[in-house]
Amino acid sequence: MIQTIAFYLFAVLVIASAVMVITARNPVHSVLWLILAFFNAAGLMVLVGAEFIAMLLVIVYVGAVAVLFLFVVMMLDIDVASLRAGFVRNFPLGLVIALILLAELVLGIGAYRAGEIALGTPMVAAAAPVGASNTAAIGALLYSEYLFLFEAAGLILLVAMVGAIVLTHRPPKTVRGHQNISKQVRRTPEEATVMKRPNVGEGIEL
Amino acid sequence: MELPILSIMLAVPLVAAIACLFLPGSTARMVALAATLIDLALGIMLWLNFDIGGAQWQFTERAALFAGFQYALGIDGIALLLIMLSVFLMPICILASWDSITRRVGEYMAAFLLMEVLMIGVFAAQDLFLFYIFFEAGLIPMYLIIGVWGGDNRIYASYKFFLYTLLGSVLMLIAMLWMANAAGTTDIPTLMQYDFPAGAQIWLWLAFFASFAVKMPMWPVHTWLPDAHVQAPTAGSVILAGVLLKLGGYGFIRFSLPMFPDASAELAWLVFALSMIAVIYTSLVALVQADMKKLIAYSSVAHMAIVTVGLFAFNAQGLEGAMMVMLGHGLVSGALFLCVGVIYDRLHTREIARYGGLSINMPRYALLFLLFTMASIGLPGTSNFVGEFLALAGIYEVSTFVTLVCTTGIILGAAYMLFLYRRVAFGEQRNADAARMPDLNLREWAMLGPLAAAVLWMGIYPESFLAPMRGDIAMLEARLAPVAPQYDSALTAGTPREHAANYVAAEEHGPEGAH
Amino acid sequence: MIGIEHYVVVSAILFVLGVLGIFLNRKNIIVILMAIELILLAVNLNLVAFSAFLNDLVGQIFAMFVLTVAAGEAAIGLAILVIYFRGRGTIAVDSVDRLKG
Amino acid sequence: MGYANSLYLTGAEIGLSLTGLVLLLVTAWTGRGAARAITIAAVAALFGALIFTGVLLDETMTGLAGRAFGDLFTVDAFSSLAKILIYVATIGCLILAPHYFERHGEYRGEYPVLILFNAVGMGMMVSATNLMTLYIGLEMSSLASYVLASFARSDTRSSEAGLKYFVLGGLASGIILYGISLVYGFSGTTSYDGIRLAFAAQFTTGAVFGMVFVLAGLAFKISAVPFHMWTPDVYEGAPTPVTTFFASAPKVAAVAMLVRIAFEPFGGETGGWQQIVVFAALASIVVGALGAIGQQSLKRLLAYSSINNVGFILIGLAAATLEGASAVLTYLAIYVFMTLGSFAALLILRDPEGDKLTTFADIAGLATRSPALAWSLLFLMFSLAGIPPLLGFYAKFVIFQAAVEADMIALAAIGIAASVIGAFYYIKFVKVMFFDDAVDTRRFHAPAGHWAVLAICVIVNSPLGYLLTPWFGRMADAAGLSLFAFA
Amino acid sequence: MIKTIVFLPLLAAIIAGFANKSAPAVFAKAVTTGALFVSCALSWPIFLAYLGGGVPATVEPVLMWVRSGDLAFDWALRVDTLTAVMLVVVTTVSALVHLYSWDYMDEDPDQPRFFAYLSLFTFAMLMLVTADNLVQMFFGWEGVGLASYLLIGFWFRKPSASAAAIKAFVVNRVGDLGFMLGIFGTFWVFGTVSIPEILAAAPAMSGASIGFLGLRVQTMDVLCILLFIGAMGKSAQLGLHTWLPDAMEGPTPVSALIHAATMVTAGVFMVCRLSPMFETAPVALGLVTFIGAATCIFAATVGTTQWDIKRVIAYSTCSQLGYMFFAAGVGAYGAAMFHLFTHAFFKALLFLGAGSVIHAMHHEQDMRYYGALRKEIPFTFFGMLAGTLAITGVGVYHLGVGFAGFWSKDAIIEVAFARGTELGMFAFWMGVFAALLTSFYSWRLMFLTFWGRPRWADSEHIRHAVHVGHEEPEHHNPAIQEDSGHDVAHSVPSPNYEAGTGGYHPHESPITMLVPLGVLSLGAIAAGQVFAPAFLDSAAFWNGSIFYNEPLIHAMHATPYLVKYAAAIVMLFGLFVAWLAYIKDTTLPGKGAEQLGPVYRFFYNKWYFDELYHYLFIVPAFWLGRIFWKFGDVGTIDRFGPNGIAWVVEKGSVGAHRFQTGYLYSYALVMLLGLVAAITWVLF
Repeated sequence: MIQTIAFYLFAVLVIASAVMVITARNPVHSVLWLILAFFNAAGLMVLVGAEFIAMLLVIVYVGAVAVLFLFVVMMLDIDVASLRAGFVRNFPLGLVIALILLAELVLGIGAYRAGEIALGTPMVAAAAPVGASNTAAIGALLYSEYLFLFEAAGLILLVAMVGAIVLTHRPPKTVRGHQNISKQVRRTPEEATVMKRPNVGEGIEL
Repeated sequence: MELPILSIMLAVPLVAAIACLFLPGSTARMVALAATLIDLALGIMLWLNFDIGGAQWQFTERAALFAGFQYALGIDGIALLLIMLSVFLMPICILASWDSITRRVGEYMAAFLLMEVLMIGVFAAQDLFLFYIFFEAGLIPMYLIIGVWGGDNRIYASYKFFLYTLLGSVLMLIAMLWMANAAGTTDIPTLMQYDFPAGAQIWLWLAFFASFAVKMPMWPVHTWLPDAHVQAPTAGSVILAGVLLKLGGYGFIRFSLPMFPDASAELAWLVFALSMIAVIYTSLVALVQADMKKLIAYSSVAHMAIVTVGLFAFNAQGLEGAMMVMLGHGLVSGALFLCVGVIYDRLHTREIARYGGLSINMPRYALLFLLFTMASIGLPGTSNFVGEFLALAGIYEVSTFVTLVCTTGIILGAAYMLFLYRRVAFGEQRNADAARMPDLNLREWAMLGPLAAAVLWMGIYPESFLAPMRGDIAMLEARLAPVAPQYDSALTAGTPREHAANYVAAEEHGPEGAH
Repeated sequence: MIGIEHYVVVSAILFVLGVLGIFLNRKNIIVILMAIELILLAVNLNLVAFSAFLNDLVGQIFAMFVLTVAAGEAAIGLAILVIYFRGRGTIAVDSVDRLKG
Repeated sequence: MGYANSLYLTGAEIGLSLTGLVLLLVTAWTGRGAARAITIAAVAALFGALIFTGVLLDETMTGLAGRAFGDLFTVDAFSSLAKILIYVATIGCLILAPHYFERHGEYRGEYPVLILFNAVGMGMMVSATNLMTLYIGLEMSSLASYVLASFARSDTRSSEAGLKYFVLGGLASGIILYGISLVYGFSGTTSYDGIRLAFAAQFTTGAVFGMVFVLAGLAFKISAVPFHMWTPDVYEGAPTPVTTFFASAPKVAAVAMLVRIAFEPFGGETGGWQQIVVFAALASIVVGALGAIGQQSLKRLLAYSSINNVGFILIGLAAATLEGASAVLTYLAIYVFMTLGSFAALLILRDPEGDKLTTFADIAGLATRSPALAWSLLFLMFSLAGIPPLLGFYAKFVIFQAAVEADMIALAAIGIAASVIGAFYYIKFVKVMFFDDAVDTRRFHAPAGHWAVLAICVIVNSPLGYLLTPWFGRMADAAGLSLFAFA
Repeated sequence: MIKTIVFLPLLAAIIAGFANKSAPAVFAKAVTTGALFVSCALSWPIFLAYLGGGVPATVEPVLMWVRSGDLAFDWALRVDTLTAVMLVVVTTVSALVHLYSWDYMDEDPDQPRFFAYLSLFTFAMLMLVTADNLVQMFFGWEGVGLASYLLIGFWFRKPSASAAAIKAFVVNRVGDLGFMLGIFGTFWVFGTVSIPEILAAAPAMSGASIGFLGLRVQTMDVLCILLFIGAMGKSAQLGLHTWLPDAMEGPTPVSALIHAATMVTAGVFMVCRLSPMFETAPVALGLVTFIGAATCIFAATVGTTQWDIKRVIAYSTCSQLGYMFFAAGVGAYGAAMFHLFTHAFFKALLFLGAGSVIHAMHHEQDMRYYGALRKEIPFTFFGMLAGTLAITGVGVYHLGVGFAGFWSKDAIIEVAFARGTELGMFAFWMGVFAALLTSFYSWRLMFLTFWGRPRWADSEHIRHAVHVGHEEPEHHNPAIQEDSGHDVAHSVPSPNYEAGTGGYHPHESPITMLVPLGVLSLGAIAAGQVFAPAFLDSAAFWNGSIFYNEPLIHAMHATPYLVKYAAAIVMLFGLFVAWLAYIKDTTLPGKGAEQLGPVYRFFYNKWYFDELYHYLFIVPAFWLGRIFWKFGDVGTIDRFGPNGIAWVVEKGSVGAHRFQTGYLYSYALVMLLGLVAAITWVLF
């Protein structure tokens, strides 16, 4: 019962905050709504016993991604007021299409008749070991069966990092092009100044 | 195994074409002429060695080259004659371009030599897809020839030519794929004996028809031809009218008729209807043209209509007549385009009204022009007569109405050709510059002379041309015999009349004055 | 009793909202990026739910990969956004139309 | 199968990854000066991968597939052949890159590194026999691609291209993922074999949805209509070498991946996707052709042309037969050379000041200006138009042959008729280069590498290319067969 | 020998043609004329041999021509009585015309061409008459057409000449259409185009029916009618006659040779050659009779009103050809051939005489500007007189003497009567009436030309000659050769003699022109007398080469005297009227024309055939051509075909470009649409 209440609570909140994400005027608000949505989604995951993923969601998203979003939003210093409000021209069409899609998804999958969804039969190897915690089970599987993909995922992160750097990294502007420190240090007053005595009415010939 | 003449005939112009691309203009001309003459010599060799009445397919060469494609060459009498036509016209084309092409000569010559390769290839190909490759590849050099060295409106004409014919022939490719799949072979001789299911034949036939009708060209898909002809340089028109239009007819005779006899019989009405319209329609259109090349182009459409009706007569006369018209038209329309080219080179206009009275300052030209005009009209003793006569005689057996309509072509043909000749060669010399034009020079004689001789030869002793294809036509006729149409002029025997029409009962001599 | 279908429906709604967020929004590209995150969230929810109801950990592992990729994607997306902003000085969706036709 | 074998089978990917890592370190240490050297190293690595894959292909030609890491990764003739194409295309793109970037913006060592990682991702895509592998590979390739698209970061067009690519690509990824989640849920597995078995036992509506979502998302990657909208913009905005890359290697990978996923996990449900593929094929041919007509920008035109070509590829897919798969690979191979050649020519096209020549007006009268370039483009364009005797004809030929053999005659007929529309703009190239008069008579100077790539592509596309077809045909047939090995 | 006869003119033509202006004109003249005289000399022995009767037909093969399936025909030269008759006619007249042209064409710079054409014509005509099969006949048929075209258009600078040439060719082609269809049909029915084989097989087919244009018709009738259409074209029969008067644009020797003596009779020759076949086709023969009779009267009526001397003779020719046809139609092929034979002589004579007059009158052809030439050019006058006497059929039945026309024409009139059918009677009455008109217009011509007062001064040609101060005829100057006789002047101007000459002195033609006149006069006077028995009464002479209807000939001889004298009576009446109008009271024609206004104009304007055809065929042809071109090809096929598709594609591409808005959200929307569509598709 509590599970049910919790589910509906989380579900309603996740959907509501998702709606707010895409409708909020201020992008900062959007990010905050997004964070809320993630928290609630994590809650939904906890409800089915996937606590590791739920935690990951909170840590990675809320801790990293959302913060990154916030960071960028702030950094870009967008004038919120100047951003045009409202929706695009073909809003009604888009909405209708989206609703059709939703209806089809819901109807098609057959969720309207609770409990009637026929799931596939999973392979035995990947079944959660009885007794082991969710985290341990995932770890056991991840570092054996899916090691290859785990490494590859690491590469993806590397690519993302390289990409982000290569795109945004600018060489520091403060560095002067022709500065030669050793030369500056070696400079002496003798060679730095030249004494001249110009005649009246004539310039100096250097 | 004797010399692979066909391959050599393909190789010589190909090598020369590649060479021409890298040679300076004057050398390229010489190389092109030499190559085409060598091919002509090879062609004559081919003809002389062709065993009339021997095996149906001769000079066969076969090699499985690449996946799905056979390098299969071989000719029968029909192909032999069309190859001869090609190699005969090519040196003439090169000569025709000798002085008039000054820009990018090497590329021009290369394009022409490539055309020669492809034309010979089309007629010699014994593999379905090899045929298609040769058939379709011709678009490229012709597109360039029209587009680069053509007239003012060459862009439109070249596009029209390219896309029209491409659209026509792609459907054929699908049909070919289907055939290869269904019959399990791409060997043309085998396919010519293969019986496709009657239902499929219709579609296959239509697909091939789409291609050949455009190539022919048949009404109403002929409109690319006048534009292409008008804009192409002289030699381009010659090769277009002389050989490329024959690809359509050759296609009918090689594919549509033997491979889909049932469909051919069933859809013959379509061919007849279009051909009849074409004869009347295009002849009348030709009558009102003010542009020489356009006029001749339209006349080509009318002549090709005779070819199509002849082909679908399903009898020896019709088929042989159609072949003869193709050969004759190849020579004559080519010659007429050359005649136009001769004066175009001098005055740089194709407008009929700018000429007049050329018989005065160019009598020899006028004579040859007259000869080709008359041949185009189908005067007995010239090449076209034999073909038209046979084709129409053949079709008479099938339908008198079609014959009647198509035969009106001889009236209209005479009208527009003589009208043209009158405006160009007769009358006063209206234009001073036209009146100053010199008569034919030696090069032009070398172009037109052989054509004139060939035209007369074909008209007077056509046996040389009929003999090689007789066996093949007979086989085709036999193949078509089961589906040959009902003759609308069927004969019903009756009781012979007892007396002559002007029978007067003999009576006793009365008393009358005697002379 | 909460069944798989409940999760699937929630996930479907989230997915559709994410999609809507992409094409109904013309304020700000960042919101679009967030909408993509919403889609990925929907997917994750689906995967986890299926995984749980199938009693099969593959779905959760997959979800983990998705999370990883989503993080990378966000990084790159924001990086591109930053250089775009540097070049154009705006991130209004309407302004992204130099390339067309 | 031990780990050793798994490592051997993934040798190419591992080698490329390691090279990528090393080169990344090198580039971090040396700065920009070594970019060219890094490029050469990357090319060498790709060559190594190419040869290694060739060896694998030779081993797998008999139809025996090797599985690595359980069922995550397969090495069969199909994947090997696809990888060979990918590596060839990638090498070509790398050769074409430095010169361009040195003139426009800066060339940096990260470029070849990203390309290398992209190649790793693409390799995983085509070898994937598990949706997870597929996803990882796809994203590795995509993320690298997003970065590459906006690589000329000072150019707003480039960043706009990257942005569009990213947003729409993200959406597509989401769609694929959503589909995968449904497929997973309704089959209980992410393994191709498992999915096939599960679907054979029970194919519920949910599974259908999953399949459609996955295929739709992949259609985005190959830029099939109606998921093609990003293509022209991204191709135009991205730096030309990147566009070259997009049009060649990732396309091969995406198509190969699509073919495998359509034939292996969804191979039992052909009826479910065939109609959609048919529609997408025809729509791509027509829309691609229509979009290309009237374009002034050559790059954009080639983008539409790639959409057009995808249509033909999809016809082979729609046939859903062994021959179809073989035809798709053959088409891809020829397409790679046509595309590389066209873009190489485009990259050569620049005036003496080094400015890009990007419109039709710029190549007017090219035939007198640079006959070699003009004739090369002529060959390539007629090849793209599918006019015999150029090799492009063979590509269309095998595709339509497959369609006809699969009794999809109407599709073949309509498709080939629509191809004529495409011919319209290909011959426009020829028209502009050969028929129009030159406005500028100065010649072009491009590095030998460009000319070499162009020359190779032209030779392959010339009738001489047919000499390769028996050899390639055997491999493509084996590759096609390997897709059906489990059936 | 026959090969020599036939091919010698060809050889001469080729030599003369190719030498053209590179050799002196006399070379071409000598070669061609020489060749013709040799041919002529070789022909007469053949004819004389056949005249004796009993000589079988010979066929001399020349060269293989066509073998196609069952259709086979070769080049071969066939000689039988009919051919022999034609041989002498053709070679004799041709040789004489060649000779005549020596001086007639002397001033022309293009003489070699002229003589080459003449010889070429002769060759073609000989090929026609020696044809062993229908196709070779068609070859000759077209060959003479070509030569006719070339010769009519010889003075090609004149627009009227080249127009007339085209007209001749094209109108003939209409006939050829029938001829060709006839050949096709014949081949279809008999499986051969060999004339002897057809003739042998024809009777068996007489009851058979055949399909034609969807109808069931009598086989032989339809074949013969088709072939006869060919004959109508070549022989200028009513409906297809319009080219012949215009053909007078050619030099006068050409008119004499081609448009009087030989080519135009080819149709008659063909009907006679195929007479056994025609005899199996009563309907066709009825048509032949009717057309012949109608032409006969039609041309005669027009001939009475024309002013141009050559046109009068041209219509006369047309009329005489009508006689020949209806003779054939009623079965008297011998009579038809006989008239052909005699007509060749006297009509050639008349034309050459007219040429001589024209020559003398400095190319004035309008008879209104002649007059009183009797004394100026006496030899010509006598020749013309002989011709007129021959054509009007002067002779006395009971004495058994008469000019050539008397024998042949009267026989035709009689045989038409003797045939006794309705069509026969129609032909008879038409023939008699035409004889009246023949007499009238022939004498009218004579009186206007040779009697009365000189009216030369009003002629532009004469004035030009006098003014310029040279009296030598100047050739082919179209400005002054323009036919000036088209303004309708009803009365003949008749100033006094001195004023009438305008100071011009006509002079007799040179000897080369007079010799042919003389020879032909001989023929005109004596040919009938000498050859009538053979042609009319001797089955042995014909020896099966034509259908010889013995009972009909007997019936002809048995006709009442009134019939036999009918022609003579009307001839005298015509002479009287002509004398009255053109000698006695020269105002009479004008009054008559006014009285008979519409009828006169109808005749004068040649029954408005040219106008009718102009509006019926020529105008619509050009109109249709333009319609087909502008509205068909350009406006419809191109517009909706290639250009239309191009337009659609272009619009489509514009749409495609507009669709590509550049906005992210629309791209996403399209993707979503595609996704939803795909899902919807698989779901339903």
